[in-house]
Amino acid sequence: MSDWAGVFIFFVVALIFGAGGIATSFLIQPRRDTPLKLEPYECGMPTQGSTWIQFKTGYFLYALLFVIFDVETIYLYAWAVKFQSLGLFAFIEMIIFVFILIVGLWYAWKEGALEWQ
Amino acid sequence: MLTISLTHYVVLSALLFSIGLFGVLTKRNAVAVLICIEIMLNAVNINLVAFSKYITPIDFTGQIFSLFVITVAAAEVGIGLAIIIAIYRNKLSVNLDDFDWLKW
Amino acid sequence: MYVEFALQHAWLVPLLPALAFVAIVFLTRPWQMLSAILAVGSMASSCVIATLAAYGIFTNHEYVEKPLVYATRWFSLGMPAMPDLQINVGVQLDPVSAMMMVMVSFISTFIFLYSIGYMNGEDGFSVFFSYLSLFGASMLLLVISSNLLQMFVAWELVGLCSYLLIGFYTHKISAREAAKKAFVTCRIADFGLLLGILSLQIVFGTLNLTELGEKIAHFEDYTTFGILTMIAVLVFMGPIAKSGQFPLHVWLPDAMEGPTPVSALIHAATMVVAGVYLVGRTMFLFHEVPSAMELVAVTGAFTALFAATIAITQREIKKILAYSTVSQLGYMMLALGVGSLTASMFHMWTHAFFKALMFLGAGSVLVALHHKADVWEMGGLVKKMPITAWTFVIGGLAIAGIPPFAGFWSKDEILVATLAEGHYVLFAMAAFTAFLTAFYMWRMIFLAFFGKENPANHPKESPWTMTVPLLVLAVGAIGAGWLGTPWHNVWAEWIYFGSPHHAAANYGAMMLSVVLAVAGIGLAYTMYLKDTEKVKAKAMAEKYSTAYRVLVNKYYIDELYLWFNHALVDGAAKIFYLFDIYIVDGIVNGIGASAKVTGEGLRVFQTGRLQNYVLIFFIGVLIVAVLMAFVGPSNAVPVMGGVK
Amino acid sequence: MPADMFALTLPFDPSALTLEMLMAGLAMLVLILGIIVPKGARHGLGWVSLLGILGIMAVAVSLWGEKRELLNGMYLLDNYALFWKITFMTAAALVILGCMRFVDNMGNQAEYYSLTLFATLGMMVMASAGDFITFYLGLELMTLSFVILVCFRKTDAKSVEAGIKYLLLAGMSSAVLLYGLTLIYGLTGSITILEIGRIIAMQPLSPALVLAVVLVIAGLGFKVSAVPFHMWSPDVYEGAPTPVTAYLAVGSKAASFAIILRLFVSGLPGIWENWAMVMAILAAVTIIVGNLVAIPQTNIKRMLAYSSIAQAGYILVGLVTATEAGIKGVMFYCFLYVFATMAAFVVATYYYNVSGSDELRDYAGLAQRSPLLAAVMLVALLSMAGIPPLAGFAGKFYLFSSIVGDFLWLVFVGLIMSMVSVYYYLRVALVMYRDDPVDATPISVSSPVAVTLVFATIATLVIGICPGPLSEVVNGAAHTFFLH
Repeated sequence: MSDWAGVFIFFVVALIFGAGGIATSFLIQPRRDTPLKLEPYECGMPTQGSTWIQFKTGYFLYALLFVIFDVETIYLYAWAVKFQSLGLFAFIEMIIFVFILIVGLWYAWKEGALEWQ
Repeated sequence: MLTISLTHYVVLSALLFSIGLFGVLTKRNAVAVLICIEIMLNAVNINLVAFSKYITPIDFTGQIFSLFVITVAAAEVGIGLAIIIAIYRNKLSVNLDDFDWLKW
Repeated sequence: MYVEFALQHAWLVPLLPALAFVAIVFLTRPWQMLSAILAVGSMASSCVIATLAAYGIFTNHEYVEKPLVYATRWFSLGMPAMPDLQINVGVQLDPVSAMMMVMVSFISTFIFLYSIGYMNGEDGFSVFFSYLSLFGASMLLLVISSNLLQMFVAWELVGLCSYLLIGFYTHKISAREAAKKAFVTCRIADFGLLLGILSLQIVFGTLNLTELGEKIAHFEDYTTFGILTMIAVLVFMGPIAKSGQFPLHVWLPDAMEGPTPVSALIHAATMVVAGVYLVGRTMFLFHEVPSAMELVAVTGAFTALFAATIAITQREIKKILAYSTVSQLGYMMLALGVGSLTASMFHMWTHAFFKALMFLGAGSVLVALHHKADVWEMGGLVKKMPITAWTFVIGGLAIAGIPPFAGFWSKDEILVATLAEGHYVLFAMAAFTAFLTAFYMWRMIFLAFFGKENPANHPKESPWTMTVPLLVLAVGAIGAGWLGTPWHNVWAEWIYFGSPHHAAANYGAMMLSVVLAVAGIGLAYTMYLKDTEKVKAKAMAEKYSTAYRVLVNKYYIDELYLWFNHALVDGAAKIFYLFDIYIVDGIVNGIGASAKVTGEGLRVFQTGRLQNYVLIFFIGVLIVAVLMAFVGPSNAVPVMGGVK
Repeated sequence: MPADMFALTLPFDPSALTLEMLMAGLAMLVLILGIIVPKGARHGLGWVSLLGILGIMAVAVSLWGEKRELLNGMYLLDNYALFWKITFMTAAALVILGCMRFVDNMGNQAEYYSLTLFATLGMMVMASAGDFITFYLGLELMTLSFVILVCFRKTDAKSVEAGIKYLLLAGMSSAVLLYGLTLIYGLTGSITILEIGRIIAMQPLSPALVLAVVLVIAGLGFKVSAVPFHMWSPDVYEGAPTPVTAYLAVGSKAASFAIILRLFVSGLPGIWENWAMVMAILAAVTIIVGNLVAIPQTNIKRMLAYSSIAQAGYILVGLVTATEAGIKGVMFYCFLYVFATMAAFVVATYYYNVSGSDELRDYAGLAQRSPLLAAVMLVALLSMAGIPPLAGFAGKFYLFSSIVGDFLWLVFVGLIMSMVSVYYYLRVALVMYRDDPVDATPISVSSPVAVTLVFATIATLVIGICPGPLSEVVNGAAHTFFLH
């Protein structure tokens, strides 16, 4: 049975790690929910407005497109390194692969994702 | 002298996985949860690469697998961010605690 | 030639009404009369085919000895564990099923015809006929089934139809409750039946009635002999509920909430006799297990007596009839329990005629009096409704057991059979029940049809669609019993289990039952007709007020269920308050309610919070891990091994 | 430069991938058509997708009996995989045909249909997957397509909320699944399922393998929504647009079962004793919880969600013994489950279009407004409840008869709970048939929907009354499963 100890320890630790953190903070947190206590800072100027600083969503769209085309290079690298030995079949495969991505880009373009709003 | 063995990688991966899990459980921000899931996936990648190196050093099965995992993770992040934008437009919040319309 | 056709195509018998059902639902619903004609026509055609087939069976002695079975494969399992498991659908024709087929289709035809008059102008006229057709079809399917699974399917269909029909007046809350009660009670019991059927499959590897009969007769595996008892008891659970035996009879009287033709159909020809029929069909099983036979006999006799005592004090015409049905079903069970398939089926046959007759008569009265059901508010109806009244009297004579009416012969057969088996206590109970039957039936007849007219009523005779069935059934109620007179018992030559069993005429028993019947009628006459002010009746009720109240309240069975639940609720309030939903339907609904409450409880976990879900997910992982670790190879396989 | 550089040498035979390539091509075509075709004409895309699927189905049928293995067992084409592919495509075809009007109301038809097709492609890849990479790619293609479909009505807060929940939970569960898979890879040095099966059979059981199997069970249990990994499904089912819910409930679940069977029966039979009991318990708990929680539901989609959890429990039963009979039961049940579920959800979709509500009480008197919708719903629900002679009964019969010998208690659990399930299924029937409608105007059912419903209902009836032929086909398909 000792073999199994490792598995249990793993789970127990995982559980304690996850649940324990929440539980501890719940147990030891002081509960004085006065408006003052709920302020981010107890002294100084009262905060005004949201503390969130937001990017324009346009950035997100670019980021999304970038991520996708960035990942594409993983495959292009692997293919490029072995280009010579892989031969025509891999070349055709890669053309299809890029074509599919281009359709995606075409779609994004058509939908207006590339225009700055 | 300490040599780095497979065990170290596996332990690292397990730790990373647990950290990611902890984040998923505790973070209130949807983007942060998404990031934590990525951490879990990266734990998987570490496993894959380590196993590939130590157990099947001749073929690169694990490494190729990890490439696919990375790709899929990227797609997941892409979709996740897009949804988060949409949900922000709906609710003006990305706090997961606010997403409990659907229950019971 | 026709007979040959009918024998080969007996599957048409249930199919025709089923087709009528489909046609009415999908095509002819907007045209009421057409729908009704379709229903009646299909049932009448079935009746013709059934009669021809029965003629073929009865005239050919070969079939009496050995059932005519033709079956086709429904589905089979191509698997190593049970290589030869295959489920058939088929038709089994032997004297018992042929008789039932004729009875069901004949009675149903006339009840359908009657319904045209009765349901005239009601909402959902066509729908009603579609349900009726489906009901008839299911019952006929049940009757001709060649294997138990098919029978179970039909059994469930019958239950479903009864649910639809009892609750037909959907605007009445009581009707909906009654429908639910009927359905839930039967389903609980069906669970036992299903387990029994499953066990039969596991133990004997077949569900075909003929094969089962052979295998069980040669079942000598004494190590697992107890299993037969268990199976028999499980199988008997289904009939207990379906045929309204004590203590699951509670749904039957409530089922009166449906339209009267439905009551007639349920009580006379279809649903309730299904239980008796099932026991009759699986006689080979019960026959092997003496203790199960005892159980059947005692349940039957007790139910007969018990229901008869309740019927004495009831006031609503249909309630009285309902309890009389319960009582008569008890007789049939008693007959089965003492091993006389002949007597049981014979009584079922005669009972179908006179009970259908009386229900239809009651329906006729109810229509005339605008659904005023209390017999004390009737009186003197014989002058305004002669056909209804006199046919009802015939029914009353038949059920009371006055020769030469039908009920006399069959009841006599049961009494003789009980006596022949040496069950003296049961015989005494049955004989006393016969007295009570005569009494309460004639109490009702005297109160409703004779005596002083109630000036508040303006009855008039019903239309021909209603009276014709009454007349036809009255002929049946007179003559149906002549098939089985002790001197020339054709019946016993056809329908028997094992070998033909022909009890010699027992004049003593015959005399006794006539005397008892006459005494019962006489007592009813003195108390309710001669004594116009009903002084004696009231005095009796006052003198034995405790007993009277107990009877009026049906032995407080419903209240007992109610009390049982309340006791639970009060006694263990905090824990058991969960059960406090629909107490009236007792334990039956308690199970439903507890399922519901558990559902509510589990639902609380569904908080809608994503992270709670993640947490539960990982707790699940942990639990699965523990399971995997502890449920090692050694104890992985059967925790509760197979029955075999 | 070598002379043969441009010689076309194929490392494998691509014709084995015909179906997948056709499906990918169809999905791309629909997407491109969506870009080219003007907005007004895009409702024709549904028909394009439908005809395409039917064509691919015809090809799939013509491939019946083929048996190939690509790249050392990375990709398997056999009757087993073909049967599943046909199942998925049937579901896709039904959902497209039945819910066209709903999609037209939603807009963005091109995206919707191409994503549906991509999801189908993912499922088809899963059915053929012979190693972890193929399996993972198929799974994620399906899941991610579904995530987008779930939040397709992006202005509807419920839909988007369901989407984010599904994405995060699915991402988390696939991380767990992957972690388990990598452990198996680490222990055996292989990612090919058949090879893993051979290696594990020779190894003694190690704790790490147990951990790996637990994580895999959790990850896949999530996909089929087995209790306690089911928490996502009611929320997601309720929030998603109804056609998506339908396809999610059917397709995603069936595809996951296809791969679970491959993984557990081909890959892990060596430690069957260890996971059989766990599967049995999971099945029992899933059946119990699914049915019980379905009882108090008031939203029809939520009720169907819980009912589909219970159905997943029934299907899991077939996995427990890891025998041919069990596999056959799973395949049979999944196939008929397609029809019953599709019928129920298409009715729900159509009725939502008319009444704008998914609440059970708004179904009052549906039988008077549209007998067809009510009858189809009734048949579908009764089939799910396993009332003979409908298809669900035959399916349950096959499933449970595979375990009658060793796991009799599970049979009892299944029987009792299917009795309980009748309670809430009939409640819907009661509301539809007994109560009076608030608004009694008849509902006219458009012909594509009527065709879908009638087809699904007839299939349910036919499979129920005469399960023989389908059973033969499934037997053949289940048989090829063991021939690799």
